[in-house]
Amino acid sequence: MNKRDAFAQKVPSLGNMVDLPVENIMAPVLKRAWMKKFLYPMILSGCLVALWQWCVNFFQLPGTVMPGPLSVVRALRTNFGNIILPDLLFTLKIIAAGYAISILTGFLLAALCSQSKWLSRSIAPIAVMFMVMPTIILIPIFMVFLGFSPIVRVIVVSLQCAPIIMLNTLAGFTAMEPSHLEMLSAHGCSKWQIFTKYTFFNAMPRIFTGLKLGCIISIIAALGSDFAMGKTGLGYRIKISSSMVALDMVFATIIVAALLGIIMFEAVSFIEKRVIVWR
Amino acid sequence: MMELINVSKRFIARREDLLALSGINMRVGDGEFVCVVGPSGCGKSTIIRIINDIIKPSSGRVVVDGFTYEKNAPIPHKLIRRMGFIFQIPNLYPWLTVRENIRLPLDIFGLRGQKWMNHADFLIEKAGLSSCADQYPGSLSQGMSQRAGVVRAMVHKPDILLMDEPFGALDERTRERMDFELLDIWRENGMSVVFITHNIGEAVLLAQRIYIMATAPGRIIDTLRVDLKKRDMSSFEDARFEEYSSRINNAIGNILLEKAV
Amino acid sequence: MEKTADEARTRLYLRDAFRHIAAQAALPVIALALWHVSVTWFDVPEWQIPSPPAIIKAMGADFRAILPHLITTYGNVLVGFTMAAAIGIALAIAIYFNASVGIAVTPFINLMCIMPLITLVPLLMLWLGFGSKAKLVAVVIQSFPIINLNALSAFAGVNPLRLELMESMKATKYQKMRCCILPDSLPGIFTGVKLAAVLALTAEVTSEITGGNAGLGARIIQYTQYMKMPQAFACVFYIAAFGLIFYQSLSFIERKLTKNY
Amino acid sequence: MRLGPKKNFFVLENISKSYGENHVLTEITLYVNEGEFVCILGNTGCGKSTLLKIMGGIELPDEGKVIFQGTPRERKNTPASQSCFGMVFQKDQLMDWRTVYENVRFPLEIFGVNGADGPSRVEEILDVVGLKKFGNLYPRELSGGMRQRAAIARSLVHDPNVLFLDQPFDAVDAISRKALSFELLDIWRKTSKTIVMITNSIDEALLLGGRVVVMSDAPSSIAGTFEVGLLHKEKTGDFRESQAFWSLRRKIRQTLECRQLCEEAV
Repeated sequence: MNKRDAFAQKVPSLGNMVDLPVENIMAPVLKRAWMKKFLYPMILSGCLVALWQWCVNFFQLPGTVMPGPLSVVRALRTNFGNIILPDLLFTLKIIAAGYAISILTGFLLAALCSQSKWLSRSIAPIAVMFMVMPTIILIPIFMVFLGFSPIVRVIVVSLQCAPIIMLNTLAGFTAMEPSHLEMLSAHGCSKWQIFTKYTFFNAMPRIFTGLKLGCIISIIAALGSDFAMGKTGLGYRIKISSSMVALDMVFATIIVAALLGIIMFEAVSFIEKRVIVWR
Repeated sequence: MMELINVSKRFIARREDLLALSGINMRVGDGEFVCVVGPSGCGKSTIIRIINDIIKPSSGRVVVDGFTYEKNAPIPHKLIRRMGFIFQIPNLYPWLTVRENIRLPLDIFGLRGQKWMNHADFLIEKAGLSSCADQYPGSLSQGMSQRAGVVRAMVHKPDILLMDEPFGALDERTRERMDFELLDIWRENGMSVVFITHNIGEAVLLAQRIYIMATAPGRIIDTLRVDLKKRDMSSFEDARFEEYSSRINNAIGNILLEKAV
Repeated sequence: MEKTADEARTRLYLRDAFRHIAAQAALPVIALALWHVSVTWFDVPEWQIPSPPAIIKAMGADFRAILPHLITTYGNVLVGFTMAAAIGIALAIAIYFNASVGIAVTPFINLMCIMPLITLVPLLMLWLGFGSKAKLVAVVIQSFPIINLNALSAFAGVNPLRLELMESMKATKYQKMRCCILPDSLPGIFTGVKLAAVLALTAEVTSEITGGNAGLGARIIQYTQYMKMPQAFACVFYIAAFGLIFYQSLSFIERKLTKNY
Repeated sequence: MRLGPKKNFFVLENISKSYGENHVLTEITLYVNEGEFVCILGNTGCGKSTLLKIMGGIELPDEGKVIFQGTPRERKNTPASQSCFGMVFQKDQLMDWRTVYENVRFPLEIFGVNGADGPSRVEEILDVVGLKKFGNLYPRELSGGMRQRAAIARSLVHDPNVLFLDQPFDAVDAISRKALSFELLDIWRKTSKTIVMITNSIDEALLLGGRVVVMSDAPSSIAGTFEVGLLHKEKTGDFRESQAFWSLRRKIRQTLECRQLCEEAV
């Protein structure tokens, strides 16, 4: 009886209505030898940057069409302190707040739903709807009576990111092997003991999948909401500089945003490697 | 006629060098039923995978009817078509019906004629699988899916059958029934069989010759010729059956004791 | 006796199905009712928060005005998504057949999954103008890495026993892919596909909000500027409905394809 | 031995159980005395695992009572009511995220028997099953036989009065299966616990069991009970020669296949 049957067993489960876009987002492909993981990409990206610089010089592309890597680095160095850093901090605050709120609500709702089948049957479709709908479209509506305050962006980020974390955590809590449950009831464990000693650890891989997905989606939501509104934030910086056709600034900010995304994701993966020791 | 000439295999597991097999010399005549018995971890599964060229030997070579293959010389395609492999877990593809699973080797070897399809259906009929031939393997019992695994390995008329603990996961009664069915199949088709098992009683019941292996490093410590008259239910109580079983037990036993002391 | 047993079973099934639907519908109905009551009670003006009937009226009345934008948004997402799926899976298969492609491409695709590619939208608009070309590119860039990565991890995570069966028959790489790897990795591929669907819609809507005036996102911005909230809510509802139907149809296709795994 | 083994230490009174329409167990009555080793034999799918789950308190019978030391078992099993039972399952049910030591210590955490002698208790049990050196490995690093030893250690660590085993050695290869069953026999002889074991191999039942109970196919009831009169001396030696063994084996085989062949035909 494979995991799918166990899933549909008498344990309160989501049934097959909610199939979660989850599983191993970061593939074993990443676990190749160190050589393949770091050295080859370094060399390849080095060549790409060199090629990019050569094209800009060879075709004398003007700064307004395609800035060379050197000009981007120059822009980055000059403007980082006064312009890009405040935007970065602002967006980081929004992402952190939104991510934290969605983790809290996600875990809370998941714990609640794992207790009763009916609760999970009614809350799950709502969570799927919010996961699927880009919450950026709610920004103009919130702006009507909340104005330009950052609360709107925090709400948007957490609304977009909470469902993914909740659904994954819930799937982790409900994917219990019935044979393990038999062993636990042979020891006469109470519901609380089952949760602390078995369910929590058993769900750990699924919870971290949800956290990683949530991290990606919260960054996308935060930067997207910068485009839609606001006076500060990385997204706004990119939009303004591109409308002023200052492409080296645009590229600089895009690189900063990309690094922000990578660092956040690697942080979550690092925590996962420390927590899930037994894999 | 198949022969392994001082085959050895080295694995690198967790940064230390593991000698799984050292100096294996085996011979399987045409139409002969040979068993390989040994405790788990003695490399008996590796031997059968070397014969089928799934795993390359570190040294030594395999000679089948004059064709040799070894470390860097792959097995000729003609030879592969003459071998059937049966796994311990039935390994049926859940997305194919039982009939399609059984016809899979025909598809892989490119035997597309109607003659082959009829042959497959005939085998399904004989194995009593026709009732569930069009179901999906998910709903089959362990005995039935193992039976389908055996039929699948024989559908392309191999004359060497390689079986890696095929009935290891079944309970005793179904295992006995499957053993006797295997004996009937072997008597009818006269193919040569290499049967890997860790169950000594099963080996003595089935085999004409038994290779006894020991662990670390995997090596053959003894060969036993078994000539029971009638191989059926009564042979369990045949005195010689007892004698062979205890001889194998002692051979394996004192190796384990040696290591323990 | 037989009939009543069937009757009892169907009644039981119906009761359970009804309970299931009731539970699912409970919260939305309560939310709508609460919304309606609070809007009418505090008589919040139309331009601030419209009541559900007002939204439905607006959906009906302005449908012809909203229709072209509806088509552009849905069209962009569907076309962009199918292109991304095609690129992602084809690239994964190419990487399977030729590992060196993988070494070159995979690290970048992994990074593209992590990096917020939404930041490229203004840049694309600058280069490709505000038309649907930029939006399509944004959608494809945003969703194809996830599909490719999950497809690759599904290929790598194929059940080794099933692969060993193919090995034992010396199937060619193409046969291995067709008979064993592709079917076995369907669930993994669909995981990536469903996640990419979510991201594709987000990318499309974001690029509509950032620039240009075609598409539901742009209409929402305009409607809120002219304080026509019912129409804005109607557009929100259309986007949400599309997302849900798109996602559920992908799950339905997956359940159909992998029903007997 | 404590003051003479108590009669009817563990009793099942006409237990019956059915899932929807298919009846699994019908009117099963079984008396187990203290310190006895009872083997339950049956073909696959005859509901013997369900019977053991009812005895272990995991599932509730539709009718009938489970009486332990005179007091019937209540419906809800609590750590207190379960602390005098130990169970070993077909699959070893070890928790992957705990090391072997922590897995074996799990019952002590539930039954609250830690305190000073906890760790020494775990060390001692690990030594008995021969896993002394593997205490801090993870289950995925162990072979099938060692995982099953850890499961047996886990079921013995809280010193239960009755031990239930559900085909414990099926997942293990035949050679280490024999070693494990001899080890179980030693543990039984040393600690004189009451053991109820389910198996589908007749030889194992005769080797281990003092009494063999044969169950008929579903809807199963008790088809026959056989006292295994073989002395311990014969059991440890090569017991397959003794004539009593073969006649008993043939009788059990018949009841299992419930074809009443007349005596001489065999």
